[in-house]
Parts: sequence; structure tokens; C-alpha cells
Amino acid sequence: MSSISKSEKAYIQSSLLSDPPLRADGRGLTDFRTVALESGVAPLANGSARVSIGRNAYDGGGGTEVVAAAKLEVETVGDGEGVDGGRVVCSVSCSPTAYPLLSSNALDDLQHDMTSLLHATLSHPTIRPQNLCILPGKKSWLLNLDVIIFSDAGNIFDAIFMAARAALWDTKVPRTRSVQYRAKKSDRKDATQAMDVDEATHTGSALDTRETVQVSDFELPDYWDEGEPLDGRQTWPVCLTLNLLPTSHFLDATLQEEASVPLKLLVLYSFQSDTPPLLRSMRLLGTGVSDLVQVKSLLKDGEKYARIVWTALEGKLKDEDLRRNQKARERFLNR
Amino acid sequence: MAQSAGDRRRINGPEESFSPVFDDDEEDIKLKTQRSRAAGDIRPIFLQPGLISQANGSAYIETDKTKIACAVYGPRQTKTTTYSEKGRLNVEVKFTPFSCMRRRAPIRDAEDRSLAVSIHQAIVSSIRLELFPKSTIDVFITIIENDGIEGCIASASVAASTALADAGIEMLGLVSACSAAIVGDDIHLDPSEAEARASSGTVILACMPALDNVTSVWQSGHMTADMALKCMERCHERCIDIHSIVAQSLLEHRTAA
Amino acid sequence: MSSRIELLNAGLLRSDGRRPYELRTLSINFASQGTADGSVTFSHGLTEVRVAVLGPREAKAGSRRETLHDRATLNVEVQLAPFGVGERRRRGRGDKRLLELAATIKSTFEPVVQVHLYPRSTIDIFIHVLQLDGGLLPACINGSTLALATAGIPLFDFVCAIAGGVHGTQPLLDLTTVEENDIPSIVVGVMPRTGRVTLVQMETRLHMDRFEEVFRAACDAGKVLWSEMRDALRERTSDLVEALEAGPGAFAAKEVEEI
Amino acid sequence: MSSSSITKPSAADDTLRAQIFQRLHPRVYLERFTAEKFRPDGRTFDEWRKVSVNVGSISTADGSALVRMGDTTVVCGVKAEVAEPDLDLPEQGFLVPNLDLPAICSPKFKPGPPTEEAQVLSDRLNEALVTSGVLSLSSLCIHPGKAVWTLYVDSTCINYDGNAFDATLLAMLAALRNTTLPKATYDEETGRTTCSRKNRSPLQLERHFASTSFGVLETSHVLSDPTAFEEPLMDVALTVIVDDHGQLISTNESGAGISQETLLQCISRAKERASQLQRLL
Repeated sequence: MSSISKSEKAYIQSSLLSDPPLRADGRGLTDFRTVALESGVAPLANGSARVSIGRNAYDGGGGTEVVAAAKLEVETVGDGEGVDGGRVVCSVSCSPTAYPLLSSNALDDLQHDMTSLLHATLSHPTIRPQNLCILPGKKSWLLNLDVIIFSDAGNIFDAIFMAARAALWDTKVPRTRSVQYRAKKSDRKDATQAMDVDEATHTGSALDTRETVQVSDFELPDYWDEGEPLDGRQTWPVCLTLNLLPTSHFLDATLQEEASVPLKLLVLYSFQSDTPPLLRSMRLLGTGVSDLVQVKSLLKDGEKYARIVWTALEGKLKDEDLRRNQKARERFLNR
Repeated sequence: MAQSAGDRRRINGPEESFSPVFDDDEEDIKLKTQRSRAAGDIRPIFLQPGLISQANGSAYIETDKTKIACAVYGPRQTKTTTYSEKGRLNVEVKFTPFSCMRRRAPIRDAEDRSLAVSIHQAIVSSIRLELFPKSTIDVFITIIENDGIEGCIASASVAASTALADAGIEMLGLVSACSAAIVGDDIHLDPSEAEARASSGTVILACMPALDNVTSVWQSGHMTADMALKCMERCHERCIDIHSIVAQSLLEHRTAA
Repeated sequence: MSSRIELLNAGLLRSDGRRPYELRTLSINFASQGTADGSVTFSHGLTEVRVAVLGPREAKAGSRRETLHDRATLNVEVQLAPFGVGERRRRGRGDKRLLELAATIKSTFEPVVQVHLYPRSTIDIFIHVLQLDGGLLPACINGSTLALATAGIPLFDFVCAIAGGVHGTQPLLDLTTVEENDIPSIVVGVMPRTGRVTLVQMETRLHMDRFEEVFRAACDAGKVLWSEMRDALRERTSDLVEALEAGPGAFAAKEVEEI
Repeated sequence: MSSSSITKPSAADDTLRAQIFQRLHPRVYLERFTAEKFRPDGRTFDEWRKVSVNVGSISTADGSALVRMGDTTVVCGVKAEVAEPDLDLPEQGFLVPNLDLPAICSPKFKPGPPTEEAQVLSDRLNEALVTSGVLSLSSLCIHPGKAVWTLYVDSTCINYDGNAFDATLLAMLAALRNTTLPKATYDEETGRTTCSRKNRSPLQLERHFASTSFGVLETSHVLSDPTAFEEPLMDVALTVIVDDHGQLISTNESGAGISQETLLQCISRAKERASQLQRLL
């Protein structure tokens, strides 16, 4: 988003193309800056994470900084936009600090474009978590994923999706229990049984027609943790931005590099152990052209880098899980 | 669908009204997903440049049910005071209220903008914007009927490129675009709305076939990288056909004028 | 004035265990934010705001007309993170409450910032509220003071703001959301060095006698805040001076410790 | 320009010069034509432009029409939605006509909210449809007090070359004629309205009519069906609406005054035109 002079542009381009390629901060073409991740940064949200890329070491500031938080709301199916089985709604907002040169209209448009990519990718029906359903056909969770960009020092899309993935990974869906109101005493026993069944298997009860007719509401049982994680939380994709030079490409561009290399390919992959890696989104952005042969090789390379990022992220998220659960358990015991 | 209450610039209806609910919705959807042409075939294209006499250049495109009109105004003076060395390409998309199954209230919404962004991406690299300092080229697109957003983006990109050529704006090449959806294990080119909804992933490819390069790739949903490449290759083949249709229609329009 | 939570119990302890005049924990972090000239993350209890100051600089393209020929204009924008409050609600830029808050902050700082030094320019104060538990305006003002100071913009004085309220006849300081909703409250912004007050805001009804009592307590609290804020700022400045003397690369050593 | 060196200006040069002259002195340009009893597009004063109507081509609408009047092109689509009726008019449906003049149709419009012109035209169209009683609103009732049809009659101008009012009214009437509504039943228990996809019936239109617009230049020249170039140069704009029995529904005049004679002359020509247009539908 920064504007640079023609000569600066030419200087950066030629050093990227030289042999060996040179970057201002001494990185290789496929090296990332330091990535820091912390989950659980917003206590009022059901899941949250802060990601920063390339922050400076002395005060933890600078660099690209993004916070994502997921918040759950109960929605009635069929009312307004409520959908059976729940839905995910994403939004990105930018702090004016991140883009100090943009007018507020341009900032709105930018927010909008980022939102549309995030939303199109994460709310696609093929990736929707199973446990967003509370009462089949009646109530479901609406997951609002809000991403705030505090500062952009390049490579913003990778940061957004990393934060989004971490926040969704961190998201706990409160446990719910179906309740029903019945007057007759003789049915009580049946009712408690039904509750147990429903608590144990959420989706199973959907098949039981007797259940769906009678269950009228739900309650939130008190439990030591905040709930269970989202289903299939491994499937949330990671984003990788490949900045395209005529003959090669590089990763994790800084603002200046982004301004001098206008064309980039965004690839979003998700990896699961049992299936081949899935492409979740791909976008060519910026001015300039590519061709099929190049896209083909980029997809291959992109998958390779994405797997590295994915593995690193997965490891970090599991560490965070341990750290956070530990804390939660201790807090519960000390109560 | 709610109408923005108290909008004094329009004639307002009741505060709230809803799309009719039909008794046999599911049957209808099943009917619509049935495809009458082969998986690799696209819908027939009707393309007519120069229908809008007020514009510098224009094109109307119809692919089966999808109907889109596009007009180009400019290059004209950029209104802001900041100097720009290159020309600016401005794409605006508008849906008519009756273009979709549900009525769209006449307010600019999220979809309009994301469509405009993807069409912008498809055509921006084909225009020699460096020739138009301090100017803006406005591309206005009205979607009269929509049968599948993917098809709309592709068709609108083709129409926009045709309209730009009709306006005599210097370009590197004509852009053609095609969409594909993965339904089951098959690749269906140029999917309709019902097909796209039933698919697990879609791809839109825009390219300049004369230069053999790609200006935009827009993939959503999920698929393997191989499948995505296959989709792109199929789209690319069709783009070459579309390119000749565009060239033909422009030629006919010129000789007729 | 009935609430299910007892705001002040018989032992003069408040709902979160504080005594009436006790302030919540202050945390001040000067980590840089993007390209901002001055920045601070200021948290007061569970209320957390990020403030970034940009400028003095040329105004953005859209608002260039608003610049003044003899002094700098202040531009304050406040955003609220949707996940920072109990019930998620998106507030756009046009939200009335946030605009009013921004206007209050702007008018508070206009007499404090030495705007006459920078004609035809703009000083932007961007505030992002990350979490909200009462005392939003004081946190924004205190944060802005520190951010302006780190940006090196000359101020006549600090502005230290604090909320105060009255429960029954007992004045309370530094209110949480629960307290704010239930008892009459005021916000006071003092300039501690000169002892002047630049802001008093009251939107509820309060007895005259009680007002004076709370007002005095708040003014004193402002001085306490001042010493905290001044210390934090001094520490940062001495860090900078140290770094300057040590030369480049000195921070790298510190980095290792941190990780 | 030194005429001595240029022996014979080419045809292309002439066209360009004419265009520049038209741009700089539109009024004089037009007057040169009217002095010869012709108009810039080659029409005589009382000649209308060619009109074509194409109905029912939009499948997402319940009724649609595309009208071309010369170069002016208007698309109209009718969307029917279910709404709760007003409390004091429990058996009346709603008819909501709007005209959009988007940036695509003319260089004089910019993207954004409706222009003043679009607002005025929408108001006049609403007036025309309501006062003429084209459709009995009670025929849109599904269940008194609970559910009625709302017909959104949305028109979009694709190409704006003058006389948008006539073209749009024609498109709206054609689209309404083309509209079919599904058979709807209101379930009192659930409070929901369901429709049958197979059983559709056309709207019962009460009256057929058409509007004709004129522009008057210097009180004597009456130009029928003015183009976008002529419209702003006219001293008086006059629109006459008559029904298929030759009954006058309304007239709308703006600008300087006109003589009674001219008005009567216009009305009789409007009748002639209306029956012509009716034949098209």
C-alpha cells in the first residue's frame, strides 16, 4: 500500500532477480519473517488469536499485526438468515493505523475485498463444522469471525488466514443439552433419557423423529471448560501468497516488495491425513499476466510451502492448546 | 426481503415482504441441476457490440438465461485532484432488482463489489492504461438476468473486453473467460446457478488467448490441485473458442457500421 | 437503583473486591504499531485500548479541505472491536456513540496540544477499543496523552482522566461497566501539572454536595494516574536514550532474553 | 483554417465539424434543422421513432418486457412478493413502480443513489399507474388482513436517448400484462403462505393505455418523441396519456406555456399513437 518511486521499484526488482537474489532484510526468496502467534487474546470471544509477522524484537511492535476472534450467537432456523446446521460469517476491518494514507472510502473498499475472500473461503458449505447445530431444524450457532488488521507491513493475506485459522482452532462451542417441557409425570423418565441421549450424540438425535418434535429448547450445562472445539478444526486452510517475478517467485513480501511486484497468486490449502491436500481458494491478484504453465508450477510449489506453514502452525496451535487448557484446569481447581 | 425503510428517493412498498414459498421447491431444484448439454460444452453465446448508443463502447451478451449489458465511458478526466501517471480502470456492477430468484433491493451490496473486483482483475492487464494519464475508463455492467454467479463473472468479463474494443481503447489482447464447476467427479463447464450450488468447487479463468496468457484465476470451494489444473485447462480451451466469437462479432459490427 | 450484583457490601468492598477509592491495575505498553509515530496499548483493569498517533502530517486526500492555515487540526477516530463487548455488535464508522466519543476526545485535547506549531497539518489519533469494562472515555484520553507524548508532539500538560460515581453516599472511583450502568457517574480530566481541569462529563443526575465530593476524589486520582503515566514514559525514554548510546544492534541482545 | 490549401474537405472532416458545432451550439444546431422542417435524426416533426416490444424473456421475473423506442432501451421486470397488508386497507395489495437510470445508460449519470431525474420519473410513473387504475389492488389479495401480493415493477434504462417516460410506461404495462401470479393459499394455523408452482394465472388488467410525449420549440414547432439531444433544448415538455377508448387520462406539461390549440392538437395525435402502441402489445 505504500507508494514508492520508480527507481526504488527498479532497484528492488533487479535485486530480487539478481543471482543470488537479494532482499533488503537479507532473507532468501522463500524465507518468512518471524511469525508470532498467541491464542486466547480476547476473553469475551469464544476463540481468538493474534498473529504478527516480522515484528521487531525489542518491544514486540511493528510488522504485520492481525487479531481474529470468533463469537458464537444462537440463531433460530428460518428466521432471517438462520440456516439449519449453523453458518459462519466473516468480516475484516482495518484500523486506519494500518493504512494511514488511504481515505476512508478506499479503506472501506479494501476491507470489503478482504472480507469477501475470507468469507467466500471459510463460509463455504463444504467446510462448515458439524457441531454448529444445536437443535436440528430449530436452533443453530452463528459463528461470527471478526478479523482486525492493526498494521500491515506486507503479506497481509497470509496473516489474516493464519489468525483466522488459529482463532477457529481455539474456538470452543458451548455444550448444549436439549430440554423439553411436559406436564405428565409418567413421561419424566422418558424425558431424562432423551436428554442423556441428546447430550451424548448430537447429530444422532436428528434421526430420531420423536426427539425433533418434542425438544423445544436447550440449556447450557455448567462444565469446567468452555466447551468442545469446532468439528474438523484441522481443515481450516492456510493461505500462501506467491509474489510473481517473471522467472521466479518469493514469499512473505514486505510493503516495498509488494509495491514493486504487482502480481501475486494466493493459494489456500488444507491438509488432512486421509485425503490429498485440497485447494480451498486460489486467486490471481494485481496487474500483470501469468500463464497456465506457470500457474501449474506455482500450485506445486505453493502446496510445498503451504505444508511447511501448516505443519509449523499446527505444532504451535497444539502447544497453545496445552498452555491454555492447563491454565483453564488450574483456574477451575483453584476456584 | 426488507426494503430500506423510508428511502425517499424511491417509491416504497410495504415495510416487509417475502419471496413466495413454493410447495414443491425440492423437486424444482432437482429438475434444474439436470444438464441438457455435455459436460465440456458451454451455453451458446450471443454477443452484440455497440447496442448502447450513448456510450463510447458497449456490448450485450446473452448465454442462455444469463443476460448482461456493458457500457464503456471514457477515457475521461479523473475527478480527483491527485495526479496519476497511469489511467484508472473503474468497474461498477449493478444487478437489476429482478435479475435473481429473490428480489434484490436496489442498494449497492457486497456481491456487486466482489463481482466488480473480479471483472476488474480479468480485464485490467489487457488495457494499456499507461497511455491514459490522469484519465478514468468507466466500465458499467448491468446484470439483467443472472443464472450462476460464475457464469456472470465470465460473461461480463467477455462483454467488458468487447465493449472496450468497441470503444477503440488500446488493448494488448481481447480477454475471454470461462467458468467450471466440479459436480461429483465431473467437470461441468459454464455451470448454471443450480449446478454451481450442487458443486464442491468452482473455477473462473480469464485469459488473453491471442497472447496465450492468464489474467485471472478465481477458485473457490475445494478440489485437489490436479483437478483445479484440469478445470483451468478445459476453461482455457473454451476461451479460445470464445475469443473467436468475440473477434467475429466485433468484425461484423465494424463492417455493418 | 437495584441490581442483582451488590455494588458495595457492608464491609465497603465493591463487586470486584476493590475498596471505594481503589483504582484498577494499569498497564502501559509502548510497542510500536505499524507506521504510527506514537503508539500505546493502554489497559485499565479489563478495559483495553490501542492508541496510535500519526502526524503532524499532510491531511489525507479526502479531508485536505479541513486543514487550517494557522494551526494543526486534530482528527480522532474511534473503533470498537466487535468481540470486545459482551454482545457482539458491529459498529461502523458512522456510529453515533463512537462519533460523540471521538468529538469529546478531540475537544479535550485541542487546548492541550500545541497545535499552533504545526500550521496546515493534521494530527491523527486512531483509537481501537479492544475490550470494554467501564471507563472507556478515561482510557481513551489517558492512552491518547501517552501516544501523543511518544509521538513527540508538544503538549502543554498531561491529561489524566478518571471516572467517579456515587453509591448511596459513598463516592467510588474507576467504575466498571456494572457500576457505570447502575450509579450516577462523572468523568473528570485533569491537567495535573497546572492543576486545571479540561473535561468534566456527567450524563446522569447527581446531588450537588455529592458532586463536589466525587469531583475532588477524581482530581486526586488524576494525580495518581499522572505519576504512573509519567513513570512509564520516563522509563521508555531512558530505554531509548540507553539504546541510542549503546548504538545499533544493542536491542538484538535483549531479544534473545525475551524469547 | 486556410481554405486555399485545402481543396476539398473529406466527408469525415465534415462529420467531425458538425459534431463539434453540435456540441458547442446545440440550440443553433437544432434550429438550423427545424428551419428546414426536419430534425437532426432525419425525422419530420410529427414522426415517431420505431418501437419494439419484447415480453417474457426474463425467467427470474414473474413478468418482463424489453422496450426499444428508437435507441432508448428500457427493461422492466415484475417481481411478486408476499406482504402483510396495511391495517386500514386489509384487502389491498401493493404496486411499487420504480425506474432506475444507472450510469450505464448515459454519460450524464454517475453511479450512486437515484438521480433527481430518476426520482421525478418514478413519481410520475407511479402517479400514472395509480390514477389510471390499471390494476385493481384488491385483486392482489391472498387472505384479507393477512397476506397480499406486492408487485415490484422495477425498470432499468439500458440506453438513454430521450423520452424515457413513454418507453418506461410502455415497458411497465407490457410487463404487467405478461405477469402471471402463482396460486397462493394462506394457512391460518401456521400463518404462512404457500404457492403452487404449476398453477399460475395472469393479472387482470382493468385498462389499457399509453403515453405520448412531445417537445415544443418556440411555441410553433411540436416535436413528437424527442431524443436525448432535443429534450433539454425544448421550451415545453408535454406528456399526454390516453386509454384505448380514446379517453384522456392525464396530461403533464412543464416549461413555458402553450396554446390551447397546440394542446388539442397534441391530444388528438396522442390518441392516434396510443392505438398504434396498443397494437404492439
